[in-house]
Amino acid sequence: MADLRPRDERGQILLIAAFTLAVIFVALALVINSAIFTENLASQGEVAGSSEALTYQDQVRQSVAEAMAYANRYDESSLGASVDTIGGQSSSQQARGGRVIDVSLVSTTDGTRIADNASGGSAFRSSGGLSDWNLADGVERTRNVVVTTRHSDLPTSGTPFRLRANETGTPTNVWTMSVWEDSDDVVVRVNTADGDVSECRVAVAGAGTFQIDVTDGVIAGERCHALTRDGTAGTPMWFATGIPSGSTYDIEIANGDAIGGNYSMVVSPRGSWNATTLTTGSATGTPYRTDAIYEATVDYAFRTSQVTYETEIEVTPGEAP
Amino acid sequence: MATGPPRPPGGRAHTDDSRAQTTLDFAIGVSLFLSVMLFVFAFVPGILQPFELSGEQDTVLSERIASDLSQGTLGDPSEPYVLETHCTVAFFDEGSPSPSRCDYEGSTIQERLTVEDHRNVNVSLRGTLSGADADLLCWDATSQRIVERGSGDCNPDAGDDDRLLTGGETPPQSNDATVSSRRVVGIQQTNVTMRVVVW
Amino acid sequence: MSDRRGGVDERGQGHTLEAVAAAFLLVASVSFALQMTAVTPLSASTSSQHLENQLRYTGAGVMASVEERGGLSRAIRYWDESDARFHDAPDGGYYTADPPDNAFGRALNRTLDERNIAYNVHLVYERSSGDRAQKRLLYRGEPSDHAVRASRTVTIMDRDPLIDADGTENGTLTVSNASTYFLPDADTGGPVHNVVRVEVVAWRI
Amino acid sequence: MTERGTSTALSYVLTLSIATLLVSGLLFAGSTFVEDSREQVIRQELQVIGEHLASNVEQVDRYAGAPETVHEASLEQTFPSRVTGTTYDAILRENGGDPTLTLRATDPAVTVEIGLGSDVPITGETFADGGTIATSCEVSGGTCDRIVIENV
Repeated sequence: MADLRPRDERGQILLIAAFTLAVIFVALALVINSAIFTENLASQGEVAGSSEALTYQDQVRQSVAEAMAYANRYDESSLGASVDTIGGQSSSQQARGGRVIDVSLVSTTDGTRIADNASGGSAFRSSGGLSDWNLADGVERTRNVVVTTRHSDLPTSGTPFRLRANETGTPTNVWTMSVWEDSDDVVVRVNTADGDVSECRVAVAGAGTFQIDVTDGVIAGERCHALTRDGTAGTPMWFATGIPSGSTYDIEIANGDAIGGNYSMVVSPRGSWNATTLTTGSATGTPYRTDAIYEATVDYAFRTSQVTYETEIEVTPGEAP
Repeated sequence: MATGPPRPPGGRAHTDDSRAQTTLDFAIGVSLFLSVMLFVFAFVPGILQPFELSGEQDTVLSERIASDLSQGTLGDPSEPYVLETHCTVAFFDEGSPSPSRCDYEGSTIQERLTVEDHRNVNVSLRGTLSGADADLLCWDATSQRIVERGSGDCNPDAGDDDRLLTGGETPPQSNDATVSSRRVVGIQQTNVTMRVVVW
Repeated sequence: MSDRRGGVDERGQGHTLEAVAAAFLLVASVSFALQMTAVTPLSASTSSQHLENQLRYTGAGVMASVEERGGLSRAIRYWDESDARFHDAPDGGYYTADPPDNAFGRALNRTLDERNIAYNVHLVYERSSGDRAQKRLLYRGEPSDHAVRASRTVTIMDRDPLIDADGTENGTLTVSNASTYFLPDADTGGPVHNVVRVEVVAWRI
Repeated sequence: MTERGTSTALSYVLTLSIATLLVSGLLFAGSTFVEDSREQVIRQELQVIGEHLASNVEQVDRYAGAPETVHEASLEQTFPSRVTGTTYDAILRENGGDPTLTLRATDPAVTVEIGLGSDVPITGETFADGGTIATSCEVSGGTCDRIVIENV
């Protein structure tokens, strides 16, 4: 037999094994690297500033609402200047954070502010002294209806104070809010135009004045579900629910003598106030009306390197949905 | 120099036993290689273990659910972090269909969050409404108000539709592979903490 | 003395050498692989970044829900005219241990102190000259490097009243006519008094 | 000839075959292990990227829902263009009222699907490769009709 190649030519198998293992480990290193990157990617939060676009829009909405309240109370023409100042200061503040903010007033809708803010409060009578009277006719929208009163000024359950909104032309279609006091609880009952009744009872401590925010459904800081959601089906309801959205309604007060304090609301359109029962100047003790801004439309833009968000927001503070 | 046995050139006298590589050398070589091989095989899975990826996306999922619930679904996107009471309470009412007015559909938590049904999720509202420490919250149907579980008026199994504000399976206490995200939200004029746990 | 036929014996040590080379190659490849991957002690735990994201949302959530009822604006105007500082704040003029006794303070206490998160609250506003100023509302110490900032801007109008200790609006004092109030009128001509940015810097202790 | 005669050839063949067997076995086991863990990492990475993209889509949906009129709403995020060596793409499709986001890797065909809320306005199908993906609203008349994803 021929002499085969001697044993030493075994072909360095060990080296090849080591080499293959080496290749495998390097490939594995690549995989580990992307695994680590996956974990890094997983722990990244949202895109920088993406949720701030909406929170900042909410802040702009509230700032413009503050400016509108000021304009309606003191100087109606000041809204434009206020919004520009808010826009200027906001963008300089946010520029530091790499955000570009742009706020500008586009348009306003006129309305009328009806109020009786005699100091120390007075009965809710008309300027002519009527206890049951009409405040406004043909109203399309109402916002920020607030009644400020005290326990001592509230009627007992006998003849509660009533605020009504009935559909123009068909008075039977009426939304009524009745307020009275029952052993230290403020009770509010709402009868909507489509026949639903719901009631809420809020215990208000102390003898001081407190606010019943009718459109927001809050009494002295406590939520009153009767004003924001009817008891049975749980569907939401608000001032003048049940009156078809197309038609207008009249606002009336019944039994105004029974309650004392102040109230104010803003209605639109501007001419809907009742000239016989409301005065124009804010003479003490008598309900009056002044021109007011019902709604402001504002252009809002929020930009960062990754987010672009431009919208037009309508600011109507205190308007139920 | 004494000459050893004559070494014929290319002579056959080189028997294999005179290979000069004693079995000892071979033994050392192979043992060294094998020991390194064993070390490597023992060591490599060790470095791999922390990167055995499982459930990495749970972190992002719980953040997504928490942001979606707190900034849009249970409230209004124009007013983030403020929840609307009715839809929030109805969200935790598993089994009954979702109210059409609310921004979610389906009857189980998974359907309402649009995650796959096998995914384990728990959403709960906690807060300190009275007293010192936070507790699970509960909807008291009689007073239409949100109260702490510990307070007297919360009796979820007493027939009147009081309800504990927690939905989905209960998260396992021991299992550490859960990811939880928290958001502070406002509801009924107060602040509570919404906690989303995914595992 | 090499042997023309590649004698078998000289290569003896070659085998062990080969094994050693193989072993070396193996260890070299493992160490190279390790060097290449960004294996850091923390790389397996991603929780710290996740927790920081939570803190940012917490701060934003507290301020959003408090401001829904105007609580933030009232917290800025919660000023004691005679003491020239926030109501019953310590001498430094800013709160330290316990937060202010108003809606904002209670909300912070309920949500942040509850989960032992330390926080500072600063008010950033603009002076009439246009440059930026900062005032501490609540200060609890130097934030750690994992601190997270959440901010919210609030507009204060010229005739907004100051808030008394019990939370009710002061009848006479407003932000404009109060002599010791810290917030200047940044827009002297117009109705806006100042746009204040409330910053909550929170960190885990 | 050495006394052991054929045994040398036999031992020679034996060691050679065992060694090659060992090496090939090693190679095969190693590569399948690498392939498997690579596919697992790819799946995980696609799911993480998918979740990020889904939260971007939901964020843009909230942008659209918040104000009365929207002029523009878009959000972009930079994702890795290759996932463990393979390219991938993302498809946002209406899927008949139940919108989903599908991510597909090319080399080992890995597909990941993420469900979205049915109220998210998505019609038809839009497509984006890995890398910087912008999620934006197609706005007409002040409302966001459709959320799309595209490469920037």
